[in-house]
Amino acid sequence: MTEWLFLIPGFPLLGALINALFGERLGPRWCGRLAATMPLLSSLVVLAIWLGPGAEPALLDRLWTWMAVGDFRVDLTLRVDDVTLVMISIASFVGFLIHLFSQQYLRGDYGERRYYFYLNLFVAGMLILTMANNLLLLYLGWETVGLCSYALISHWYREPENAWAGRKAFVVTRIGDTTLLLGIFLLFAQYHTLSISTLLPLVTAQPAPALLLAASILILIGAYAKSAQFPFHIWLPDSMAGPSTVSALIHAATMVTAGVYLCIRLLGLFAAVPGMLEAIAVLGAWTAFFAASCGLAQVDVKRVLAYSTISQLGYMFMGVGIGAPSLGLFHLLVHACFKALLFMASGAIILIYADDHDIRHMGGLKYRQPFLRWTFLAGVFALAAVPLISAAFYSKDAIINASFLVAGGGVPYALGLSGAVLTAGYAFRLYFLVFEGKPSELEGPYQMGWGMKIPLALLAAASIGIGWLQFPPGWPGPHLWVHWLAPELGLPPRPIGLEGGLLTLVGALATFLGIALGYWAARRERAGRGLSRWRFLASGWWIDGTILRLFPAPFYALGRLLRGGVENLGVQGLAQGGLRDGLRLSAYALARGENGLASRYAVSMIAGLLLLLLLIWSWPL
Amino acid sequence: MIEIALAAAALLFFVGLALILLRRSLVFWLLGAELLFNAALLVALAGGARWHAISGQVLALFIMALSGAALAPSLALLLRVRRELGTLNVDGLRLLREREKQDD
Amino acid sequence: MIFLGFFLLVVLAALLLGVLLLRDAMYGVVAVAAALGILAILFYLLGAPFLAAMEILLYLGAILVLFLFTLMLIGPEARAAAARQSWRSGWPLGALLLLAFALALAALLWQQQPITTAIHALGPALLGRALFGPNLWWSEAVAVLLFVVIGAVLVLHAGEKDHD
Amino acid sequence: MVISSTLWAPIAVAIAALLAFFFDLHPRLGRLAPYWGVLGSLGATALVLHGRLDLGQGFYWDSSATILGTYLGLASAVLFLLLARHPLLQRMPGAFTGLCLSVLLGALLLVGSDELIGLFIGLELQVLPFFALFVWPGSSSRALEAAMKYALLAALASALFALGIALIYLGNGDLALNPPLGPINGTFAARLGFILLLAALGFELAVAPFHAWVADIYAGAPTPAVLYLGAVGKVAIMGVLINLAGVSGTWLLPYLALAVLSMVIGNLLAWRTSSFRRLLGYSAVAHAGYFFAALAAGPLGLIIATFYAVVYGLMHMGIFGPLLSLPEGTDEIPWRHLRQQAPLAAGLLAVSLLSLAGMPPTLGFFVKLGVLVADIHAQVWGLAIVLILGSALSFAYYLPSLWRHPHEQRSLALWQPAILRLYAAAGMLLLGLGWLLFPLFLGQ
Repeated sequence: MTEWLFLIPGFPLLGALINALFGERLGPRWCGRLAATMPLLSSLVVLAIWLGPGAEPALLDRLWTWMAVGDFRVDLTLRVDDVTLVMISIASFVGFLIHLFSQQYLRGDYGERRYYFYLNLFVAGMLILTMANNLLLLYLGWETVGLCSYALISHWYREPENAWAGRKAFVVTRIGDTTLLLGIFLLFAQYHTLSISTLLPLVTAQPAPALLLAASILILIGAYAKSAQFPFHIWLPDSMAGPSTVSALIHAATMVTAGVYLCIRLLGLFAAVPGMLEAIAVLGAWTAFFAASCGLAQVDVKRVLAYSTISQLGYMFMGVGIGAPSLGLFHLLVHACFKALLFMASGAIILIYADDHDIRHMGGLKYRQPFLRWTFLAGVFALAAVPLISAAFYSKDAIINASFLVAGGGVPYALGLSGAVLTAGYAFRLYFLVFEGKPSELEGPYQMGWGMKIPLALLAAASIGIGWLQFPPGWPGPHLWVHWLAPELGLPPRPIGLEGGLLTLVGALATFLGIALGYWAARRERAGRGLSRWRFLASGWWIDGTILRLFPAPFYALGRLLRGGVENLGVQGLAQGGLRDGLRLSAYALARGENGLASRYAVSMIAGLLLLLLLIWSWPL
Repeated sequence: MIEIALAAAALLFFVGLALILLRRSLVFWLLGAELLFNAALLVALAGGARWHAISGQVLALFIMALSGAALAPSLALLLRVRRELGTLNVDGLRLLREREKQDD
Repeated sequence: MIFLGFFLLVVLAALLLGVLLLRDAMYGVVAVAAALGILAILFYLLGAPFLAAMEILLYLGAILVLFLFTLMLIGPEARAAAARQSWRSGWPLGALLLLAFALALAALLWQQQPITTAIHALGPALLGRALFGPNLWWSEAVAVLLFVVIGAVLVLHAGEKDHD
Repeated sequence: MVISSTLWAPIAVAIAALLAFFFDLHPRLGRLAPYWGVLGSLGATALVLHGRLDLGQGFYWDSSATILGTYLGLASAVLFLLLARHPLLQRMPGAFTGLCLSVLLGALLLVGSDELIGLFIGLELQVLPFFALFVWPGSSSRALEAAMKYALLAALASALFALGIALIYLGNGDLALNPPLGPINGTFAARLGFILLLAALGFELAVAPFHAWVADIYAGAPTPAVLYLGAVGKVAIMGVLINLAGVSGTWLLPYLALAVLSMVIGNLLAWRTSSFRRLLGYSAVAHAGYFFAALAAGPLGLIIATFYAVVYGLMHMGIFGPLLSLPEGTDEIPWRHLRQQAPLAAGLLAVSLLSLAGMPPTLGFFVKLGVLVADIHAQVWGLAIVLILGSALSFAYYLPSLWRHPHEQRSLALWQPAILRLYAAAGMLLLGLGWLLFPLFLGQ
């Protein structure tokens, strides 16, 4: 089995290659079909792993040595353990569903071939990132998905805002990419290896506190930038400029989870730095709360979901931070399902409302689109973690409850719980505004094909049912997940007995409180007095604006200075221009000598003779 | 005596060069070249006298013959230049030269 | 002997100055002829009687006559036109260069030892033996060259007819 | 009388040259004259190889002289073959052949001679014919002016050369190129003479600052004459300079100075000019500089310089061969016409330009690389740097000349015989893949 692992990222890569080379001949329709087939093939291979040997012990497939210079050795090794298996299942299967959805969604759009090329390349990059056993290979995948994200956000590049959003995402994530690379360098400088499986035991065996602190902070910044955590979250709401399918795949289900995944993979590293995990937990909980509060005031359907993604990712980081990485991973899985569902559904909603994103203009959609309504509602249930019947109830609430148990978990618990209230609030506010109320006149006729319905149905089923893999402790029912991952990630703290029951109850109460909040908010919104009038919340606590005002400005100023001073005056003016003008001037002077006068030529000959005569002095007899 | 011959050669050399560098007429240019050749003759003969060898005279004879040989086609060219270009002025030969660039 | 040498040098200098300053090419050629006569004497004093004779025969008799023929072919008007202005444009530059050259050479020569050798005359017989002994093939080559020059002049002449 | 076998080659060429003039007696005979030239040149090549390394009086075909002599004979033969039907040779083909053969004779004397007299005669033999070749019957008044300028300045150069020889004799008491006592420039007078020699040869090779004539002559003189001048005349001058550098002791400073001046001045002038023929002239100056850069690099440099001379000749033939097909006085390359009517010639022209610029994998790149290696080996860093900078600048004018299209509206009748196509194809192969032959030479 192991020797076939390369096929998993290989298929989408092949698809991208074929698309790039022969896409012109295939035509957009076949480009799309080809592109959709590739992740399906990948997910079939993943399925084969599930059904076959499983990933216990971890599967290793060393393809070849990429480069080897001294002790700098990069083996192209793919590694699949249980955690990875979850990730590649999400990436390939959700990726396939989104490819499928795109067939109808993007039909007739400009740049279809480009879209499918980048989508395939993205899936390949994501799979490489997750399967890499080597930090450099991981970084390769990391950069690939960053590039594809940039290209896909700017997919409708003819709109200046879209191109700007793509640039913003790229620049912000680049900061993280750079720090990640620096962190990798630091680790290599200390431990002379880039292989994760050999690095982590070394870290615990020979800790180097200062260096590990620096490296883990640098790597964490990389993860935060990729996963849009506070304060690097500013790119994600703007990235909603891309097609909804892209938001579903990249900015909800897969790429943004790469940061969480990185933290889980390098948990040994973070654990070796005292206080690091606690900081991650607090920051995660804070992000969850903060983004949820912002989501409550958005009027763009996709921006609501964007803030929700930031918030949910915060929960995942919180899970990692409190020492419950398996719960974090569980929530990652659940979130991938329901967020992909919500984004695709919102894409459909936007199409129905003729490209209007504003939820205040919507309403009563449940009468015209019952299928869409029920699937969307399933997603909203999952997001709001409605007790018992939604998956997130079993993942997110588990994280919040677990945080109550760990030492120093008070702050994360409080933030997480209030975040949960707000989450249910914005989720139901969105649902009430769009689907309830009286029908809006704006909606146009729109018929979803099977290509769109099947993915939605599958994801809706998963959003409801996948949580039943892992019931709360002490409850009857399966407890598969945590125990399955325990060999790799350990057992999370789990409240039992009365304490557990109380915590579960509090969580459920929070959800219902949130639903009430959402109903209230939706009503006020309809009346025109909604939370969206609160600039503070709507603008995301003014953080975006502040950062944009604070950081780029000095860079621009520096850039202007460099352009004016160094580039124009120095390089262009003195070096290049001076050189050019100097050459031109001397050439001109020389050409003046070539004036056709034979006697002038004779003069230059005699001058040369004089020069040679003077040289005689240099060599005395 | 050799010193005087060499001084005479230097004199011939400089006047020959001066004719080439300063005079306007092509005839004087060629005369100047002849003076230079004569300077070479003097030096060659001075060398022969210095080393008591006949090879100096042999060299001088060859130089004499070759300078004469070079003069004949030069004068033929001079005549054609006078006929066809209508000038004997060294500054008049200006069909071929670096033109000022127009596109600068 | 040394006085004769200096005398010849002074006369030569005067004649050359004349060549340099004379406007009319005809006079210039005559002055050169006189200078070459002085040179012939110098050749003789350097122990090369045959070369002295050749200087008279070849230079005065052939080369300068060639010049005179050319000047006659050019015609008096053209000569007069050429004589009207004797210095070419930009001559001070050339003069300056010559001066610099002379100074550099003089500075170099200043450091040299004088050459003091007695002079023995080497006659034509010796020269003839040298020419047709070790230098036979060079002489042949010169002969070829002279033939080629005749060819070249013929070609130049043929080209001239072309234009008339 | 026993004639040393080293002399056979020049004697054969001399006889061929003398007889060639008589082909003009009858027009039908005259048409055969170029083929007589081919015969004479090939004979010279064979005899050079035959007389190789034999002892002879005043003449010695050492390795570099053999390489150059062989090249000179072959190049001359190829050129005669190429020019046989050229319109310019419709008048007096016998004289043309004779004059060109005398240039070849002069070239052989220059390359092989061991004595200064031989050098002088060789120089005159290859300079004087150009007085007539440059103004071949039927050419324009520009050609006449070119010939006159060349004659005037060559007279000066020849006089300097004569004076130089005389001074060397005065200093050394010997006319041998390799005097028994010390290097050729071992005494003061000899050193004066040596620099005069350098100046005169620098003039013939168009080394800055003795270079000024070259662009005028390249632009004004008829193409066949310029072709012969560069392919045979200049290569022979390079041969003399190699011999001189071999015997001039360790005094490399003049080579260094002239190399730098030539590289800088040649490249700058070529960069600025707008005329293609003048550009070639200035590029010849720059290449003379590269050649001098090789000379300045000691023994290894001399070996490289030999190859450089040969490749320079080949590149010159590669440039001016295709130019034969254009009408006289064409200052720009009508690429469109050339491409359509004579694609092979256009190809050779392009390859040669790239080779002159030093684009790998052409021969021009390899010899330039060789010069660079020699300079670095001899630790003449300054020269290496100037060489690199100069080459870099040279791309700025060679490459644009490849796509600078003049306004060509009228139709243009090009001279394009079958032999030119053959020549172009062979030339492209040689310049493009000639480096495959290197092992052949390096084995020796």
